[in-house]
Amino acid sequence: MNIPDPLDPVAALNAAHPDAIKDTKTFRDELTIIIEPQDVPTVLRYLRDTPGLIYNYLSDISPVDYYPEYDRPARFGVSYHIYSMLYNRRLRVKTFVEEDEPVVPTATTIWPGANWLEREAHDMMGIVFDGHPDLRRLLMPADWDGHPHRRDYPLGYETIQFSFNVEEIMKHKPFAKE
Amino acid sequence: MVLDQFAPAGVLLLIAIALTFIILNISRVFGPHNPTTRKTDAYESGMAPIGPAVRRLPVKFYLVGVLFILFDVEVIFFLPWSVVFRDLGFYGLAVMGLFTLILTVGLIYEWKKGALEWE
Amino acid sequence: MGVTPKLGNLGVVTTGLEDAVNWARTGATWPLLFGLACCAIEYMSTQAGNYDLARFGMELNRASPRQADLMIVAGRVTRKMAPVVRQLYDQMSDPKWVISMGDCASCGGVYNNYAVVQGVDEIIPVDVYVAGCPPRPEQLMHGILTLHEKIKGERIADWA
Amino acid sequence: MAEMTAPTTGPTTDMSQWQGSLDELRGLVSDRAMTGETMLLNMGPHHPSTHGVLRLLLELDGEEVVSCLPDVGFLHTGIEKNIESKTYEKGVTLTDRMDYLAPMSNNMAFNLAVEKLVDLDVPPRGQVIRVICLELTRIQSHLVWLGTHAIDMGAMSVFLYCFRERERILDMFEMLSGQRMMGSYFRPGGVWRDLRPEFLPALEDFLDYFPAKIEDYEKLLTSNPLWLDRTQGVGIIEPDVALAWGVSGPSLRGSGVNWDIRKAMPYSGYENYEFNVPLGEHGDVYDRYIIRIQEMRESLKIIRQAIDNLPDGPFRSENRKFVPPPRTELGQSMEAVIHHFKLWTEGFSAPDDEVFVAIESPRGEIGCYIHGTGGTMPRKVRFKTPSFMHIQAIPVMSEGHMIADLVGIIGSVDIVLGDCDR
Repeated sequence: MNIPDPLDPVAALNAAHPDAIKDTKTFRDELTIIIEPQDVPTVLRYLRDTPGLIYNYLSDISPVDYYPEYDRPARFGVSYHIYSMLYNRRLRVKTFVEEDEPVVPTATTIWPGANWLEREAHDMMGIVFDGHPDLRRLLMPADWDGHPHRRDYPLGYETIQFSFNVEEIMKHKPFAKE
Repeated sequence: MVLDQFAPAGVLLLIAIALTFIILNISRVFGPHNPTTRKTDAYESGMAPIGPAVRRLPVKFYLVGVLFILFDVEVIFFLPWSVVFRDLGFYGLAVMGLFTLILTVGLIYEWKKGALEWE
Repeated sequence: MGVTPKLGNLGVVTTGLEDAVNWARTGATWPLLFGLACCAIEYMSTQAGNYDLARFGMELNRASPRQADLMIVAGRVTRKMAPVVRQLYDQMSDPKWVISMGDCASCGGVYNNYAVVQGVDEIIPVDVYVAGCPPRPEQLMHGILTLHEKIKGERIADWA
Repeated sequence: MAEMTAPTTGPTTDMSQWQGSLDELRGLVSDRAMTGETMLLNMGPHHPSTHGVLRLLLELDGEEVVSCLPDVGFLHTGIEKNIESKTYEKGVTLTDRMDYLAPMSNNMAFNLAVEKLVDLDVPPRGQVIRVICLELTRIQSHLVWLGTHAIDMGAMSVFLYCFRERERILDMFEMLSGQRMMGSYFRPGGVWRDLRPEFLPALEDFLDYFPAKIEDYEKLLTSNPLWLDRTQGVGIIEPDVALAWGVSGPSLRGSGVNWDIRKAMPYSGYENYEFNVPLGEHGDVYDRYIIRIQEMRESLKIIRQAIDNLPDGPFRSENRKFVPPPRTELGQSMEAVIHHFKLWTEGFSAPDDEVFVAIESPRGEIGCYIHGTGGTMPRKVRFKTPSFMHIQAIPVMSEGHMIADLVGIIGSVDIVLGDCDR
């Protein structure tokens, strides 16, 4: 069977969806395509199904928080790391979502494996994936408030017990009754 | 009196019963007890169980249970027979062979009927 | 343990009830099969052939808390796991002891953050703390022997 | 014969008392659970065969698993949040505790990402030492997998044999890094210190000693009729379904997909070792078992080739901007003292950009995504771990099987909860 020769993803995407790509970036020979949140499903489906691209494996969905001052278009960045097994190359499709309505359409219609990745991104960063089958908290307890991996969420650090401050720490350290 | 030949066996029986009684109850006497409500809760790998414990079970369990009892009883008949196997000679073999044959026919019938399959 | 041979060489050994019960308890403290994280793997190495916890009568890891009398908290206790650890501890039958194995169980260890209970003694009373991340099998055995010393020191009034 | 009328279903069990928790599961389990016809059972966080604190909410019709709902997070320790407040060199020790069965492959993923972010090269000797340690970690991790997988299915003695061999590997790791499991032996730029003199002889006679032991395991299990009945045709996952669910590593190769990152995108010098990648055909528990046994043999081959041409030279990069100088140098040159001071107090800074590196851990593809802040601490470190995707795929493999098969399936996809929850 003949395998079609690999297309350049940026050119192919520009041809198929003209205004989809907002910006492309290569850093340490890793290609990043930046697109709008609302056409995430169409772009990902296109990248997975076109004969010359076939990015058939979703490695990871990684949310990033550019909290204090950011030179990026918006506060949250969600990057989809996809990998084409046929042509053995990786690609990062990145979208930026605002802080007040961090909504990204779900990718579970394309890869069912994205289910938990999105649930964890929602749990940790508070990014809402609309169309997700059951967007509950995954790693934190169900009644936890706040999204821990946001940059403005405190680390929950407790002062370390050394010899000089052991008394006051032991005073209000909750010990288990029998 | 012929009865006193069995005196040692009687004493042994009494000691056995007394010993088991002691062993079972020694921990109840010396061991600590505080059955708190959380301790007597149902244990389901650390989580709260959903649904009652006693519920309607599929009939497959009952079917397998009955078949097991049937062949278990058959084995009980083999035990005394195997003790006097030498003295009974061919007559014993024939009788037990017939007994086993009947039960084997039962086994083949239930095997073909698919009672042993789980689905 | 006060073992005093009496009645010449009749081979009769007498000892106090307390010593006998404490000796029986240290002879076979069955641990609860309760591994959380990396310390559980080191605990399995201590259990396996090379370091062999069977020498202390502890080779049987009872999966159900009803039959276990020693809970070795091997690993980091997270906020989501804390109620489960407390429930398991409550469901263990008396007499019961707790060894907190490793730094994460003893004081939160490397994870001084939102997700980890800073020391399992915040939720269950701990008898012996074993340091190390993960503690070497010898360290765990030293912890177990210290627990045996503690058990041998218990008086009847504590538990009868 | 009179037509058998369907038995009138008596009053189903009264579930009113548990209505609260049932409503939460409304859409997730089938409706037969709502009326109490099927039993909802927690194969919960404290269970002997869930390889850690995984909770599976099973919906059982008698012995058969109707639906299985994994619930994870019982071991979420916020490692990624902690690394965000540490420098790159200090973050390495935290990555050890993620996949605690293969600490060095987490180190490798993190270090490769850091080296790619700051464009730091690793000298050849450092790369070969890393390959030796990675393959030893793969063998050690497969030994724990084989031990626990077999003991879950009832083969008690295999557990003891596997841990006996594993002790020898742990002794070797202790020679290298002073710690049996969590060595933090890999640092950005290479390895922490050179091989100890007694390491290579110990590795030589491990290489002669171990192949016969793999034969023993095969004798015990591979042609054992009990093992074959329990594993063949159980937990089958087709290649395209596995790819869609993000399965990777030996579990994916069990379904016949030929993808091994060491071959596809070689890192740390894997391209100049020749080894072959075992593949399965049916994608059942037995194929995944056979593949991991073969992988242990392949790792031995790689280690043998690595030892034969172990280059000498520096074991860690000489680039003083990122790698603190050895203590001997501190006496002689002033720059070394300055570098030493700067690197150990503040650490090196990385550009405000993002990098994603994936390597082949014993469980599958482990990927590390680092986004720098331009300063000395990362903005975001995220690990894509194989066990996370495999636990998500367990329901796909296990629906319709019995509970006993579910135990085998959990063992065969080789999950580690520290790896999944991070």
